[in-house]
Amino acid sequence: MTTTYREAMRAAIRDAMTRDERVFLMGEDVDRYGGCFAVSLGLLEEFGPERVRDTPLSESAFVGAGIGAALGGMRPIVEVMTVNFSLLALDQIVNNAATLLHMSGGQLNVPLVIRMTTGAGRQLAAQHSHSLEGWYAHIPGIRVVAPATLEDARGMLWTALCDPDPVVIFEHGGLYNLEGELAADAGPVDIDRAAVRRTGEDLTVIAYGGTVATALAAAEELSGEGISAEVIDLRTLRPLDIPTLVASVTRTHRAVVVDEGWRTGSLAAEVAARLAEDAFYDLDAPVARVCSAEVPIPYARHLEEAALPQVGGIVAAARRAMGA
Amino acid sequence: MTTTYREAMRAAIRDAMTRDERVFLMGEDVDRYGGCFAVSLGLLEEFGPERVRDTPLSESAFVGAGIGAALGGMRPIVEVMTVNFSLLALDQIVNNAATLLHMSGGQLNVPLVIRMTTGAGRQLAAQHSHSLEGWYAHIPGIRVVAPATLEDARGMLWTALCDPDPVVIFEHGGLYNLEGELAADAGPVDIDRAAVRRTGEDLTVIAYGGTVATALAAAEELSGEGISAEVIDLRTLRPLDIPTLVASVTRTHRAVVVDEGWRTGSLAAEVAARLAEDAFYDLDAPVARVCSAEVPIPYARHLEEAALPQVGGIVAAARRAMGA
Amino acid sequence: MSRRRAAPVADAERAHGLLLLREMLRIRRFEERCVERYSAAVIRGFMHLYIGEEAVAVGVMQALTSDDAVVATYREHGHALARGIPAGALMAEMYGKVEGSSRGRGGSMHIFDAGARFYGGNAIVGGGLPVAAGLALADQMQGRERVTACFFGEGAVAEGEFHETMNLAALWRLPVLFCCENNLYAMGTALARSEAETDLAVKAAGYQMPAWAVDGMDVRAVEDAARKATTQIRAGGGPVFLELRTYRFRAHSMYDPERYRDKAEVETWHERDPISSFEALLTASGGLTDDELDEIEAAAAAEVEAAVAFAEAGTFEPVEDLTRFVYSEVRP
Amino acid sequence: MSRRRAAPVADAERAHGLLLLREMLRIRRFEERCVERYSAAVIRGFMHLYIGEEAVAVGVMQALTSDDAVVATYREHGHALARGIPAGALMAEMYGKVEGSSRGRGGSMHIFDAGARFYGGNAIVGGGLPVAAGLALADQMQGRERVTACFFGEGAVAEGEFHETMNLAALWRLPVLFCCENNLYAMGTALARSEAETDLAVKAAGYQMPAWAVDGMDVRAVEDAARKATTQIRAGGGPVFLELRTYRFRAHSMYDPERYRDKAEVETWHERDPISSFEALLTASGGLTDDELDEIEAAAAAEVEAAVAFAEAGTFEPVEDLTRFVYSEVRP
Ligand SMILES: Cc1ncc(C[n+]2csc(CCOP(=O)(O)OP(=O)(O)O)c2C)c(N)n1
Ligand SMILES: Cc1ncc(C[n+]2csc(CCOP(=O)(O)OP(=O)(O)O)c2C)c(N)n1
Ligand SMILES: [Mg+2]
Ligand SMILES: [Mg+2]
Repeated sequence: MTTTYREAMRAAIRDAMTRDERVFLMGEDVDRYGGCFAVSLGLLEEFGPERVRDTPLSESAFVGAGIGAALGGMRPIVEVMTVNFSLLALDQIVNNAATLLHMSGGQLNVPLVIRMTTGAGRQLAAQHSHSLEGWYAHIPGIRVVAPATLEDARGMLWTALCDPDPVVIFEHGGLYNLEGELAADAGPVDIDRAAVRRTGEDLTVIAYGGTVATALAAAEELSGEGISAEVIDLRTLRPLDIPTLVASVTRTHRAVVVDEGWRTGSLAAEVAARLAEDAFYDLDAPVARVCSAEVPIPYARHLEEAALPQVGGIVAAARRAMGA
Repeated sequence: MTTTYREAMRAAIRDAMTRDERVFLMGEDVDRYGGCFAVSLGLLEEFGPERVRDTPLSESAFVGAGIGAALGGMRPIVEVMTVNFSLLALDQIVNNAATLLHMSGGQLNVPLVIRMTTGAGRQLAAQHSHSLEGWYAHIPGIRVVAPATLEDARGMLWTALCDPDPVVIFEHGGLYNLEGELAADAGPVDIDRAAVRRTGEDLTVIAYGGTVATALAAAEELSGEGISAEVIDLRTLRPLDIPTLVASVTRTHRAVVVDEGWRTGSLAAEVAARLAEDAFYDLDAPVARVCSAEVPIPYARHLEEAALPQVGGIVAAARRAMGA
Repeated sequence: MSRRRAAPVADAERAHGLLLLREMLRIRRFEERCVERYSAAVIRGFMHLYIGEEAVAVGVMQALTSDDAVVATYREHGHALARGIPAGALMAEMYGKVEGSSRGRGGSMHIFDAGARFYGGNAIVGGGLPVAAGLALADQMQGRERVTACFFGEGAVAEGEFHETMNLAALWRLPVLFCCENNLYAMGTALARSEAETDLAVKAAGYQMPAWAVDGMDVRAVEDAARKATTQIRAGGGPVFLELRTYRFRAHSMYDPERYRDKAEVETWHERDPISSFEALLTASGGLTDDELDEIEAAAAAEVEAAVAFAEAGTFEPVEDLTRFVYSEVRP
Repeated sequence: MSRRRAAPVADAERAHGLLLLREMLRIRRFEERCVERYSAAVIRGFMHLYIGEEAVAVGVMQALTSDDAVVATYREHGHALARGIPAGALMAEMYGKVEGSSRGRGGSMHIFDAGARFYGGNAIVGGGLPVAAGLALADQMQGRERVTACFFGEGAVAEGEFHETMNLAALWRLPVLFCCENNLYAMGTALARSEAETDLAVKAAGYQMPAWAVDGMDVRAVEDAARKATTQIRAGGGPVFLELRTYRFRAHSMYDPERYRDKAEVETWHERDPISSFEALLTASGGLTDDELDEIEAAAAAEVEAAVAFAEAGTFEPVEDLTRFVYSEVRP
């Protein structure tokens, strides 16, 4: 049936709450308001205020409460409205969620799922346009995923909830209105492997979340120039599925990594470094990175567009990689 | 004269407070206690409680107050006891300190210096052993430096205070007792360039902060095996001094990057990626990374040692890079 | 005699009444035009309207001098205009033009004006409070008798930064005027659903900070409270907390179906519209004539049109300048 | 008659008095041995002693059942022992041995015991509070009549997480017993230099949370307060805040020259030593004989020696296992 990324996400939450009574949703304005991006709209009526739980503006407390609730036998889905505000809860994520299993010598699991919206592109300016997936992917003890398709929006949540360890799900704000066909019986999907979204021979374009569509559009344009680009969607940002990347680059010998994060210290840097380590002798050109410019994201549309990865930039990087 | 890293840091603070009455030190227990690592010992007696200002345990508020005080014409040195606690103030650093100049279209400067202790190695376990320099180096709008020598401990602070933009200074906890000779007239040093700490021909070992000494020890051991390693101290983590690194690697054709941060998404990943981009055709072997294991730092001494970069690991990586 | 002396006073009072009305009206008309410009998709991103809350910003600003500082939130059009930032610079900012107060880099949520000591324009709830404390600390350490007025919504009270800053300001007796704009909702969350203690003055007592609740729909009540508070603060009495009881007439932002409150409630509050009620009050007391009202409306309309024209005529910053203002261009 | 009936009660009371003393003494002796082991450089890292504060943990634990949960700080040896975690597992943990409560991965600051529902051992000031609220939320949602006791120092009161968690717990009426161990100092910072309002019960009022101050040097007073509080909480009355007034006899951690307080102050507090004063009280009331005291001391000494022997005999985790427990070994 035809659906949207937003509806797929909502279906996934509804499905999880129906399957397992230990599952509940907690976050700012998730109830009557339906969530900042209307993902949880209608769930309050269906499951009630206990399980669709509105919180005060206390990011650290309610994320930490999610950790405690998970320790206490629940399966919380904590919605942090956006990654921008997650900085206020980062201590709980880094120092508790990610470390409790280890600090307790394997005694304490934290089966917690944290969902947050990420990314720029809607002229929300410097404080509301962060892409910090790379930071989260740096933290041992948590898993990080980025659904870029309807199938993943529908299927990653349940798998994440079944995982005994904390999983952070990044939903790019630009994807909620993405519309398309989704099998009526679409269900859980793995959260371990990267996926080849388009096959190609000449070079590999690696992207995730909000930039997968951009990468595919660039591949389309490149095909017009006779350049056959393979497009890989990372899907899981921690741990990275390096074998899938290396297998592709070993065939294509060239790679472009796309990342909406600022270039320096981006997740793209890790991917590029790993490829240069594990596929060094197969690379015919430097791994190129197409990332956001090193600037707090500006409000003005033309400046914001110039700051973010675009089709043109990916195509240009691909041409350079091809030595064209 | 003979001095320690701690004393050099203290001399730098005293010097700054003497030179400029707008400078003051603010942080937890900086006054009578003398700071968690005794850096500010004696300064209270010299400058009084107004300028050596003890704060409540409110990381977000006093770091934010430092930002406001800088806007108001002061030159604050805010001491966040350790990088571990800085997560509680990260919102202020990322969303205010780093963005105000840009969000105001160039109107508002934030001449703030934030000092924090970083690193592991003292059996302080998972919550007290973070090395998050790489995260800070990801943020446009701030500068990040890591003094690894007595000269830099003595000289970087004043330069940082004179900078119109926020500067974060990372002091590795293992360095405070470092003892050595420092010129009596030692003064301000640049915070822009990396420094070659040992020259060599066969490969380049790149390190910063707490791992520079480890890298030098490894170079010494390697020289015994007839491998001549050049050792570069990054000094400034943002912006990175790439030209100095490329110049060296263009001669040596091999590089090992040492970083106490967790490997995935580390600052070492950025350095490796940049070298693979800018020195691709000069590299005779993959750029190797010697980082911390992907584990919350364990308390037990043998496990902690195994988790952190050691001389042996650097030597082994160098040998591999040499194809030995 | 007394008549003779009374007269000028009355005149001054009358003039001040007209000024308060004028200030509130120019904010109202300016934002009504913003809505229209937003619908025309010229203004983009998040835009939060102050309509219904004008008495708060206008009342508080009366107690501030040009030396004082202001820190506000993403709902700051009213504060910026009341502080004297040109309407044209605001409109141009929302157009994303170089002529905007932040050269178009900030947009509606990030209005700044160093000259007016207007420090934003902060879009992280609670994020402005520590900065305000720091501005006040700088004044205190440099022996200046200034006040820093910090505006924030009642929703921010739940944030840790509110707690940390209230304590720090009270502990160090910093010259901060905390202006909590209690419009009863944080997006869709009613105060009672986010605070165990909904009497905010009681919270201030937890920091030994003087606090009082004020009718935020009555511009004169707000001005009086603000004057009383700033006098106390300038005298070295330390920070003061004002709970300004008001109401947001429009949606939280431009995207908000308002499922969390019913029309009836909104209607009742409309009856207390700070502008129409003040108009009525002035008229009744002979403080406002129809001609004066027409003149004020005309002036506001003219100012708004001039602002739009200024914005339309503005230019876009060259894309080559994208990475300017990340670091200062001049370093010693 | 009444005599006859009174007797068993008296016996029970007497036995309980001896138990309280026994519990406090084993903590004291255990930590004295830790100091010696630390000086011998066998225990490393940060180690924070509870000496002087034993009455707090021992008193509160009396009011908890094995179903209840405990969240503590890095100063948690006393809480762990009072909760029934074997001294050997604690000592082995500080030795960094596999037989330690956290297999040697946590050390002194990170004691955990899932079976005892002892959730640490948190070394970020204020970091344990939100977790405690979550544990209580899980109980509330699952209809269990449990209490979560959350211990933290008065220094944590300045942290935003304290504020956010107090409000959340009160708003949702979560079954949390907040135990604020007010030992007057946060490292070297005296309460009056970190809080504008030093009466912590007043702060709790800001969240409409019942709160009372207790003499933390009097184990019976602590037990009574904790019983009263937990009864109220189990009855669905929502969270309670206890300010437990106590004093840290030793340095903040093993590295602290104590420049911030003078010997005289420490001396005065020593006169109120929770153990010797309780000993005297029991003896005076005939609740303790010299033989009994000797037996208790002997038992404590034996327990500590056994703990050391257990730790000494322990093994180190193989280095190959370094990256275990980062992620669960079994996934569905
Ligand atoms: C830390 C943080 N959390 C969440 C948000 C999203 N958000 C923006 S405005 C708002 C409501 C704030 O309400 P209030 O403080 O009462 O101010 P008002 O909008 O009513 O003026 C929220 C939740 C944010 N900007 N920052
Ligand atoms: C967030 C944070 N800031 C600072 C520290 C460093 N630190 C460790 S203990 C301590 C003092 C805490 O005092 P208090 O809460 O009163 O507990 P006490 O040590 O007195 O038992 C400080 C500042 C920390 N661990 N966490
Ligand atoms: Mg509000
Ligand atoms: Mg204390």
